[in-house]
Amino acid sequence: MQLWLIPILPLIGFLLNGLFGKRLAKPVINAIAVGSVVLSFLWVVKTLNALGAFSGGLEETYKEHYYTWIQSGALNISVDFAIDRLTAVMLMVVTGVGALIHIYATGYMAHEGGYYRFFAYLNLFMFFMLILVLGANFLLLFVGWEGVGLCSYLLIGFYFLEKFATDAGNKAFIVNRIGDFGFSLAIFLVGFHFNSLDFGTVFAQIKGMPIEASAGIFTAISLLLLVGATGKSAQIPLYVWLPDAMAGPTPVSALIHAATMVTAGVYMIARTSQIYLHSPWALDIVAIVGLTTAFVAATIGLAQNDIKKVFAYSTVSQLGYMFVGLGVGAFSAGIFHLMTHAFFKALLFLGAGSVIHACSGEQDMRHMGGLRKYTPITMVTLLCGSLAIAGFPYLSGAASKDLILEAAYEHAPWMYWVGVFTAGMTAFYVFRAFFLTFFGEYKGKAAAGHGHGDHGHGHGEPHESPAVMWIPLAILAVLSVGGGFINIPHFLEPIFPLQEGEPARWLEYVATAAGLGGIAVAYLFYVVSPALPESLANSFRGVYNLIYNKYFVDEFYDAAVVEPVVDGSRQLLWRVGDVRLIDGLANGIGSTARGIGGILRRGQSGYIRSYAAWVLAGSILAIAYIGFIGASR
Amino acid sequence: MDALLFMIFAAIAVICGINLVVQTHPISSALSLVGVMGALAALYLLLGGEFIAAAQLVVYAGAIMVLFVFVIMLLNAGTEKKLTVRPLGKYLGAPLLLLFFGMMAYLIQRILPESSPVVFGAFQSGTAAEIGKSLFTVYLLPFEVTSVLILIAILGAIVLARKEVD
Amino acid sequence: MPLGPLPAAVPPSWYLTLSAILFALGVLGFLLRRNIITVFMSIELMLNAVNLSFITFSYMLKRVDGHIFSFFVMVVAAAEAAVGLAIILTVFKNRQTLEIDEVSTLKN
Amino acid sequence: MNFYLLSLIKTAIVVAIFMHVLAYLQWIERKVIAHVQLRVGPRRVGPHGLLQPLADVIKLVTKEDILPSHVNKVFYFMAPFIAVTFALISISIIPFGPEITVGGVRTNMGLTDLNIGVLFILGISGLGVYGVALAGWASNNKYALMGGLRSSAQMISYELPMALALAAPLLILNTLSLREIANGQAGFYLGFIPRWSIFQMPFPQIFSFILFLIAGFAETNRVPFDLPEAENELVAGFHVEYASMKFASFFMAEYANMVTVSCIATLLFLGGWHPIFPEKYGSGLIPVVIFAASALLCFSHAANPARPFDKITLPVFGVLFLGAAGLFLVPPVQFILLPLFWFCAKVLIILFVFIWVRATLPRFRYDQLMRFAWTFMFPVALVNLFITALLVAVYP
Repeated sequence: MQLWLIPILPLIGFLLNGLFGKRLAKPVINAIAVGSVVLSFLWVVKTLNALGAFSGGLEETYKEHYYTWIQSGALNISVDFAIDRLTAVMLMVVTGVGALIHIYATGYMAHEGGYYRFFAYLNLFMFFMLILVLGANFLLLFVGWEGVGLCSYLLIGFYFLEKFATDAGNKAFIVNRIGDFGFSLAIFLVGFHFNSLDFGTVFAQIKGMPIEASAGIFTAISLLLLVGATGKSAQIPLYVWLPDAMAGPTPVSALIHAATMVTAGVYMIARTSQIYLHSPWALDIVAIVGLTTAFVAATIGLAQNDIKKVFAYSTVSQLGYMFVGLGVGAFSAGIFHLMTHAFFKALLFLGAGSVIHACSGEQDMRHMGGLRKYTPITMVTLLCGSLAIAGFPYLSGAASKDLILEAAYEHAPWMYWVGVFTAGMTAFYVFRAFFLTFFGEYKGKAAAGHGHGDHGHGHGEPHESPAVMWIPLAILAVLSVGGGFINIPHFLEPIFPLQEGEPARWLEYVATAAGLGGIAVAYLFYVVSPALPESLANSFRGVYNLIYNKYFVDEFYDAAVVEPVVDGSRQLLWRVGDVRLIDGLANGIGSTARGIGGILRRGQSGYIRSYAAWVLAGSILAIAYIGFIGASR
Repeated sequence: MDALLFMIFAAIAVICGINLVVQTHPISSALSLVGVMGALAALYLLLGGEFIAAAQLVVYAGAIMVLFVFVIMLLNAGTEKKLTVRPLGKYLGAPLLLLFFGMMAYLIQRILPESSPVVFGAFQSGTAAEIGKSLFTVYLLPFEVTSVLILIAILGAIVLARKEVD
Repeated sequence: MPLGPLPAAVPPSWYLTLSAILFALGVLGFLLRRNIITVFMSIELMLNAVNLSFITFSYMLKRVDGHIFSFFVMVVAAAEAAVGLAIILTVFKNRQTLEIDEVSTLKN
Repeated sequence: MNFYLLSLIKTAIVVAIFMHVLAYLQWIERKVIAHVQLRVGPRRVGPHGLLQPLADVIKLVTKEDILPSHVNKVFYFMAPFIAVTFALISISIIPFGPEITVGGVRTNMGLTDLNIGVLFILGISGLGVYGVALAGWASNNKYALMGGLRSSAQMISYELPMALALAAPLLILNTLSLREIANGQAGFYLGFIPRWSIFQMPFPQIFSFILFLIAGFAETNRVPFDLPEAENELVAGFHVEYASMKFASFFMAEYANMVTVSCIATLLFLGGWHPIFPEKYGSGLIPVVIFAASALLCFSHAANPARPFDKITLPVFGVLFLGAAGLFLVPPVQFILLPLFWFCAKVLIILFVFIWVRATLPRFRYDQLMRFAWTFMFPVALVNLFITALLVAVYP
């Protein structure tokens, strides 16, 4: 079936663009970058079709072995790719959305420097993401995992001339290190206990084992995996990097930090569901982490003014939803939401990008407004996205979110209520952004251009984006409207069996009502009487500040983690450890050597023949030994 | 007959060797070395190493030593100044050397006291064909490596001997 | 070794002894001479002595390998001569001497 | 018959003939060059100067042997002997003809035969350098030194292409013994093309033959490669300080080398003593024809003599030639003489080429000489060897 083609195609694109991009013309770069991704998308479709994924086939995992990578003792890690239905969903999402975003990016980045660099990175990201998805063992998954982390770092810091961009990149990378640390520990544990890293063999072993009531090896593994997941998928406590990651170009935010990479954690937990199912305790923790993240992020989202920040926090909270879904055992619902979220969040980001593009780089919503006159298509598409995320009935968002919430209710009612409330807030802030952007009248200044926004053509009038940008928007809009009718849970049934029993209808109604309520409030606040939020903020100044400053989490981390580490390394490691211990040791060795050398130096007359005499003496000893002692033995 | 030939050529070799050491002028030493090589070539023939004997003549006597003579002429190296033996050479070198030689001789005589005498023609596989065979089968890799070595040596020689070396 | 009336043929040990003598002579030359070129030639003498013992062993073991080894020794000697003489030329060019003891820049 | 005695006899014969050949080679050279240059050449001493070599020898022997005061005595004396010795040694392994039986004694024409003949020749010719180099150095004279340096550099440089050129036919003939090499070239293609190396399949060795000849010129310090003794730059090069017999021995060495090279070329490339076309087409009569023709020529010249004593000399020569022609018809000696004739004929032709070239070509400049060796001869020889090896491997 040639699965390897799927990741290799973007890799080729990366190599071509990365090596020769400087010398290539833009159309060529576009052709290579977009072409490679589209091709791999088509290959995915063909493969899945051949495997019968679209016609109810692919019940079993289809696996391809390429070569043995590491062979040490009992441990035998080989490079092989596997496709089951879960992978199929991920592949479709990654390559499909990826292709759309690539197309969009050709328009969005049209006037940027380092054009080829951008697309090279993007292709590289696709490569690693596909490795991550296709890999049939933990190590390969980890390779992809690290790879996408690298790419995200590179792309967040794409405008490496600006400090905030590079800082954001570093932040993302370092925070992810913590998660990866947990993940790698988990991998070690797995390899140690099942002395295999291959998903199939490991899960086969686990199936037979009893579900552990109290904390045990499974709990340990799953919690460590969860640490990794929180890092990659920006869950509490490691979510802080994602909002800053918006420093990267908007297509990057859409592709990596909304649609695909950040969902890697979700995918990973779903992939290792066998382990989690054997440790209910860990599952609960997953659910709670998800819920708190969803709630906190939503609240923060209420008060953000940067349009991308808003969507970033909404991403975080949506990811929280997915974790809730996983945590309450509704893996299929989680994956379902992953897919729909990929659609509408990519749409939202791209729309935001289009808006920013329209306002020549302005990102602050308070300087926008009234864009519906200028950018009708963007508005319509964004509306679809917003409705979808707000859980408007029959739209994709609603479908998946309701499934999660129902599962949550089955698990623990309070989770359901928190979820619903969060849904309401989500609806509110999304539409807050929407109204602020498109209603009222234009408050932007002419020819704004901060940061990367300098799109060359600096005329004040907001303008509709070119076709390459709004066509992907349109497609995504359609998907986010109709995506709910793709019955992922049913599709995933062979992997994640569904709970029986039809949930009570009123759950859906309540959730929907919450969403609509949020929309209504937002309309009231930002269209009917724009003065209201001000006064409200003033009356609840304390709370507002707390939220506005994101609960001071960053400051807290700085104080609690960063400062101590920096000081510690400066004071202890550097002053004491390095200077005193290591240098002292080195110098000591050096001086000792010099002393000994001083003694030996007497033997070094500098006359070759004296050396020769020494050699002769040595050879005599050798002969004496071999000839007399050696012979006597 | 064999013994006689051995005696003759061994005598030549030893005499030339001594001459090499005692002669003060490099060119005399060089020629005596050539003499040693010639004698050794003859001994190789006695031992059935006809190819090696020829190679000895062609490579050693014919090429390497000519190079030496050439360099000696080129530098017009005069006779050495009065041969001053350094204390180390006198008090350590010479006795050690005697000891060394004595041990070697003793060991040789002890390890193989009476082995079948060397008769000419007893060893037939010293022909070019035989050597070529094992050179291109068993010892192929070393052979190729030596070719690389020679290449490197050529490069080194050229680099060193260029005019603008300073 | 049994002296007296000369036998029809000599045992290989004599060849080995001869090689030992030559080697010792080479070492002696190396130790005594001061002219770089002569020292170099003493080294060549040692190589030759070793070759002789190689050939002798090859005769004793009735195997051709010894010849191969001495062949390699010759090749290496050739390469060595090329480079060494080039070095000597350079040394002479730079400091107009062939006295091995006067070429002691590395010392102190 | 006793091996030693036999060898002694053969050696005596060969040396006797060889010395005369050397002596007369010089006469031939002078004659030929003279005629090329439209002169008459030596003709005072004896009929047509035939006794000139004898006169030269007497002159050289009786000349005062000058010993310059500033020379290094040992090597000054040693040099000419080294030169002539190594020049003469190589003749000892050259077969002049097939195995023959004379008076019940079965022996092969030629002093001895080594399994490694070719290598031996190479080694000896390599050693020949020492004579020239030492002479140049010992004379303690800058022209001589230049000559010595040049010759050693030149001989080292040209030894490589020479060896490579020799290696090519060896690949086809698959032996190192000169006798077997010559035998390997017996027979004919299609009944009339001789199987000599220069015609032999799979790859005719004509190129290596030419290369070998050029290298041979250089090895023997002949024009156009006679830089060691370039009269007009170095006076006389390495033997400027030599006189009388020592000088003569250098001369002898040079001619001996010429003969050796010619013999090797004959043996390796021109099929040794094998006739140019089969016996059955009457190749055995060629010598008879030649000698008879020359006899007739003599008689016709004697009929109307250019000089008075031609009336006596030319008929004598005519008779001698006739005798030779008759000799080739006598079966019991024919089988000895025919191969000898072919061998000598080929050698003489090559020697003639040597002389001819000397009479025609100017001398190379030193840098040209070296460049020619390393940038033309060497690569061409390599390529030739490579192609030969390839073809031999493909069509064994």
